[in-house]
Amino acid sequence: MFKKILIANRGEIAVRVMKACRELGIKSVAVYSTIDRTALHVQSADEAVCIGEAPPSESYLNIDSIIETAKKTGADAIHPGYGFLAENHLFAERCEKEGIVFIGPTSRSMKLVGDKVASRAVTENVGIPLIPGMKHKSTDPDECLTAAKKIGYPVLLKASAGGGGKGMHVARNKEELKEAIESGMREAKSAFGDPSVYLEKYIEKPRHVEFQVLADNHGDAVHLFERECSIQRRHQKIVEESPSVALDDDLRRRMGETALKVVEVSGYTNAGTVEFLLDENKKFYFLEVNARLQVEHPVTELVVGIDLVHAQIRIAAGEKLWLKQEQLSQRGHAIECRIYAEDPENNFLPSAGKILYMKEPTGPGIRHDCGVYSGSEVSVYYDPILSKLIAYAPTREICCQRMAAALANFPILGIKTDIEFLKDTVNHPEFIAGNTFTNFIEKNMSDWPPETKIDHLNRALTSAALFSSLPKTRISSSDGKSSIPSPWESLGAWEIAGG
Amino acid sequence: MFKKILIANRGEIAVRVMKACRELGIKSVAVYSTIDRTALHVQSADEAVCIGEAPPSESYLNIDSIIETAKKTGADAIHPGYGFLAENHLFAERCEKEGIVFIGPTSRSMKLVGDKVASRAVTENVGIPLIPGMKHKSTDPDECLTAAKKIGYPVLLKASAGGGGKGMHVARNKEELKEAIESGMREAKSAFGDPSVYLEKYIEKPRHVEFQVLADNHGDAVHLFERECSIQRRHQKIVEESPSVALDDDLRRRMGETALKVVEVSGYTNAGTVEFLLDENKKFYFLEVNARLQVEHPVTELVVGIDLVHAQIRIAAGEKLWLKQEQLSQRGHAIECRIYAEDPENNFLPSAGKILYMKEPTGPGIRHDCGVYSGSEVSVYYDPILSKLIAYAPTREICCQRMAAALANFPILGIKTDIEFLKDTVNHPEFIAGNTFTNFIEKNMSDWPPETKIDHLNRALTSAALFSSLPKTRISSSDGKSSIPSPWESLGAWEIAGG
Amino acid sequence: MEYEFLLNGTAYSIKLEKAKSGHKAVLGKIEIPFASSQISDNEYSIMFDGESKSVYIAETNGALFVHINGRVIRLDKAGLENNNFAAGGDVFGAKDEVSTLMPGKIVKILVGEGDKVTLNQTLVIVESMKMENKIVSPTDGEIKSIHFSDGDLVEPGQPIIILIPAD
Amino acid sequence: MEYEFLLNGTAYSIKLEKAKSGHKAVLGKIEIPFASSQISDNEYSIMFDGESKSVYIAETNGALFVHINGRVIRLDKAGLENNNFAAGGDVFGAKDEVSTLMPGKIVKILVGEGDKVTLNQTLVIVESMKMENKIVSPTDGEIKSIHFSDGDLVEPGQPIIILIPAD
Repeated sequence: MFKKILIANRGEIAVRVMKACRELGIKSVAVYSTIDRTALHVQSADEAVCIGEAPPSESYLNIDSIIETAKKTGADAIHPGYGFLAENHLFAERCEKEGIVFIGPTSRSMKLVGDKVASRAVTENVGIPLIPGMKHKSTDPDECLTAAKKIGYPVLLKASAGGGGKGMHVARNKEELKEAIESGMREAKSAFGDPSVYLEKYIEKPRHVEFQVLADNHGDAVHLFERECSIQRRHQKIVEESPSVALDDDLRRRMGETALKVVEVSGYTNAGTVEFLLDENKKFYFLEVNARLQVEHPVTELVVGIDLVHAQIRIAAGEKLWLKQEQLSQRGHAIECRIYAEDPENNFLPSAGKILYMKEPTGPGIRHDCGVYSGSEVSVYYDPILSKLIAYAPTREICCQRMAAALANFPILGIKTDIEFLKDTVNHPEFIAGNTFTNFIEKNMSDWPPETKIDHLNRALTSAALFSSLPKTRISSSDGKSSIPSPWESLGAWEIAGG
Repeated sequence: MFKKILIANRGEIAVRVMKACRELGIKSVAVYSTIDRTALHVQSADEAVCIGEAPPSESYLNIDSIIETAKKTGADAIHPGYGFLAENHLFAERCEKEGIVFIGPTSRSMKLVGDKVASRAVTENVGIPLIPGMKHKSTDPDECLTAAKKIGYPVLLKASAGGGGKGMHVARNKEELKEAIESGMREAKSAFGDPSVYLEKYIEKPRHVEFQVLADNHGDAVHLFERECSIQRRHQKIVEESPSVALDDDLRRRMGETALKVVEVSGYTNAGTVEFLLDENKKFYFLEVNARLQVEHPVTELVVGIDLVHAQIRIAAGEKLWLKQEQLSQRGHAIECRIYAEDPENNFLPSAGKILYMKEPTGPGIRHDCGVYSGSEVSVYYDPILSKLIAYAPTREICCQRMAAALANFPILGIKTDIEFLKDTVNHPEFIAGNTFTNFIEKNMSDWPPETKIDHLNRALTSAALFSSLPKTRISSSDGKSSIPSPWESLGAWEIAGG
Repeated sequence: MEYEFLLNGTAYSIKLEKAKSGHKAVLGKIEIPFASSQISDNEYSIMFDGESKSVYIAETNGALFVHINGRVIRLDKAGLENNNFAAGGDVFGAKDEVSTLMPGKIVKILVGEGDKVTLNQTLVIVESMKMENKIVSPTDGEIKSIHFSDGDLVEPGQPIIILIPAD
Repeated sequence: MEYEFLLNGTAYSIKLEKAKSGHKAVLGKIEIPFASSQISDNEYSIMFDGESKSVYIAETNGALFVHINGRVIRLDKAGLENNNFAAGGDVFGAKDEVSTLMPGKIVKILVGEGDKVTLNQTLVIVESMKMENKIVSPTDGEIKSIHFSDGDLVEPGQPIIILIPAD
């Protein structure tokens, strides 16, 4: 087993991986950018090394600096988390070259599944159902327009290298497509350094259903059943659950087998996710493989009763798979809500700033994977995810109520978050009824937020007056940290961590 | 289903029950004593009513005041939690008379199982294995001494009405027994109002294994497998786990069947626990039925995947049991550590005072059922339990590591707690090896605490100096609440709650 | 004690007074009796006619964030200018200005000086946190002046475009 | 800056100084280099030769509670008398006094004035939080005086019995 793992990430996922390392008796190394010096992931590690300035390209995407740090600290493996370098096959390849274990798939299979067009080809050959679309990626608008005509509107434009909805656009006619191509290519370039895009048929009112898989380095693989992630804004998931209300045992079995076939033909190893679209007639289409640990992995952990990060590490260390498909089963229901620093009243625009006060939900069936704390600064430089709230219960009905209750008592003050929006989502009759389609938010939440009731406003005003009536000393410390900078904020010294 | 439930308890269990009420769409009413006005359970309820002064006899044991409050607030059911009135059959009977549903067994079956001597008689008839002991309770020292001679030393003396180890003493000879009888009867009198005690054979090096049962009001019952609770100090559990390493499938099945037989012959309903001693030769003896929700119920919830408080409420509301024995199974491993305000270095003497700072553990597989917060006062009047930390993992090994890691990062400052002691317990090779017998602590922890390492002391001193070097403003607020009393602490007004 | 707060520009004045049992807040004709206990610097347990509520409050630069019943209401202390965007403020530019709420990079300005524009027409695309955000016209009108070019970095509140509203 | 703390009666003196990289603490001959960031009033992230540690600290009446590596160490500021039992202090009575650490009720006093007693002999039984606690003799010696009777309530630190230690 590894002695020391470097976590090439930040926020809640870095903290979560470090906890797993501790549980496995492995030392952890945090890397951080200059503005993340007091970030939670830095506090959670056994060692912490500053690897560059705030812009991701200079720190969390800085391959040389990260590899050098791994060597300097004697880390024998690197966990990439999600985002940043997690699906960068050049980084995986570099690790392989440097003799550092990359906790994830091989660079070869990552490269294959990372290229949507190439992976379509491979999977199509073995008869895996696909959405009609372009045969190859393109940077030529006219080519796209011609293809769109053949496929038929509406069409979905995606960044070829993309993920997480970045660079994704729906176009219902030629004009919309022209605009979409232009900004889609721009976004693709800035997010992934590759402007190529491609087009496919846009499926109306689908569900997003994905299967978690685990494959060892010895040819053995299992799937851990599905997650439904249909609740999305800006093409990005914000609520995920398992099981999906849309699957019966037979469909579940067939999709699971398909997922394992995808793993097989792409020679995929370690933890991965096979994404499908499920249409209204229960017909499913393979979308892509996410060659990483998913943000929403906890719902699978709770329903199937395993630890996916432990599994990633053990598989990367060469262990043979200890799970047998027939021993695996789903029990109960889990829902995850992603807590983002963003403003649902303003097109989910990211919100940065200082968290003046936060109180984490706790109690039966509640799990909170958190990357921030009262007093931490949310920067504009990184993805605005703050934490993930996960609820588990014997039934979906209770799980919805448990989640709603936890969200209702989860104050984060000082920045905008989607907490209230999420609460009203899981409380929505259509959500409770399981009518979860990818258009859920347009369809059901467009009139959000509800108007503020006068009683509620009056109580808020009363509370504000009460708060203001208190001695100033107390208010001055209502902000987690005093304004007086500590004489002991000694910065450069952190770098001795690596030494 | 009930509209409103009064929770006749305080601390973590009251909070936990209130959360369950919210999840089931039921309003909750907190009752509190004058010194508990700012206690967490008061904040967690929809309504809160002060029912008397700090001494339990005037508040949490004050049946008239509680019944009156239930009527005043329109509560149609009462949940007693554990301790206080939970196993007082007169209270259950009073509820029945007043037409308020008592969430627990009927007063009749509670009275039966609550009287150890009577319950021995009933169970013995149907061939349930018992520990040799006195045939009836007694208040006559000489009678006890004669009985002890017949049973043979060592003997265990218990309060007949007792529970939770109060009034329990081991005597290895006549002299020890004399002393034990005297103080045992005193403790029994003050704790339960009944000085009667009784004697039984003391089994050396046993394991404490108990089975959780659920029985509806229609004659159907299931068991939810075992909890092992062998780690005890002062005859009180501090670490509990499920499954028990000592049980194999056959023994588990036989003990489960025995537990259900006990439930049947005593006409027991709702949630209960059947306690056994398991000796070194895997022979088990029935001890008693705990006619309440157990402190350690969460380990069962995590391993079996159900919610016991929801189950209690639904059963009390008259629902037929929705679980079938053959559908129930154990998955993974769960450990609970009880966080007490006490001093393990000083014979676990309770510690009262203000919690200056507390940070709750969170993250994968961690559940914290908590009754306090940074700034709350721990009073000398009540049981010193602060919270319960529960860890769940796929295997016992990982579960131990997860629990140890969580305990290591769980600061409670200002009062003594058993957190460090618990951490060293679950880290102990003998615990990890599963050698958990009721004498575990005498045998393995007598040399606790380990000596403070000089490095550790130096770092603590450095930290203290650093802290002291900071501007006083900050230190003054290191204590959760300012010393200046709020001009708005308006006390009497709380009573309008009931109106 | 009397206090004044702004909610989206509207001012509310509120008095706290002793009541026969506990205290009351007076808002114009409305009276709200309450009783309270402070739990910590940022947490209060407040009793509003028979219901006990946990209320969480924090303040920065005259902006109060009040969490009650699972909703956060931002109230600004009257008489204080507050443009603290970093603290999550949602102050919108005046009707004749186009600015952004987040620091970012101007990807493309879609209009020229003198152009006629209509309400909600996309004028500028700004990228923040890897997301493109369209900034739309707050009004029908005409472009008076443009103060940035494609590729420029822009700070919250800086006017990117000045408009002449049509009336 | 120099500070002095007491741990179980032993005094430790410590200086904080600038070091070439970050800072250092000086305890007699020992030098401990460190770098730190404050996370909140009670939480610090401190780097001790390459290891980053979360340290939690709170103070009350001159008693500092320091949580590091999963252990709490209580340090008392030198020069301050601290008998704050309510804050969990563990101050033991002098050798010639018998007192309790917790408020409670005296259940039974087992000795009389003039009795000879031996180290760890049970002298008094006090009930606190429903538990009986035996209070034992801190020394061999003789009972000089008894200041309470069965059933009395007793506060922490109040001498229940005065002893004449044997020597």
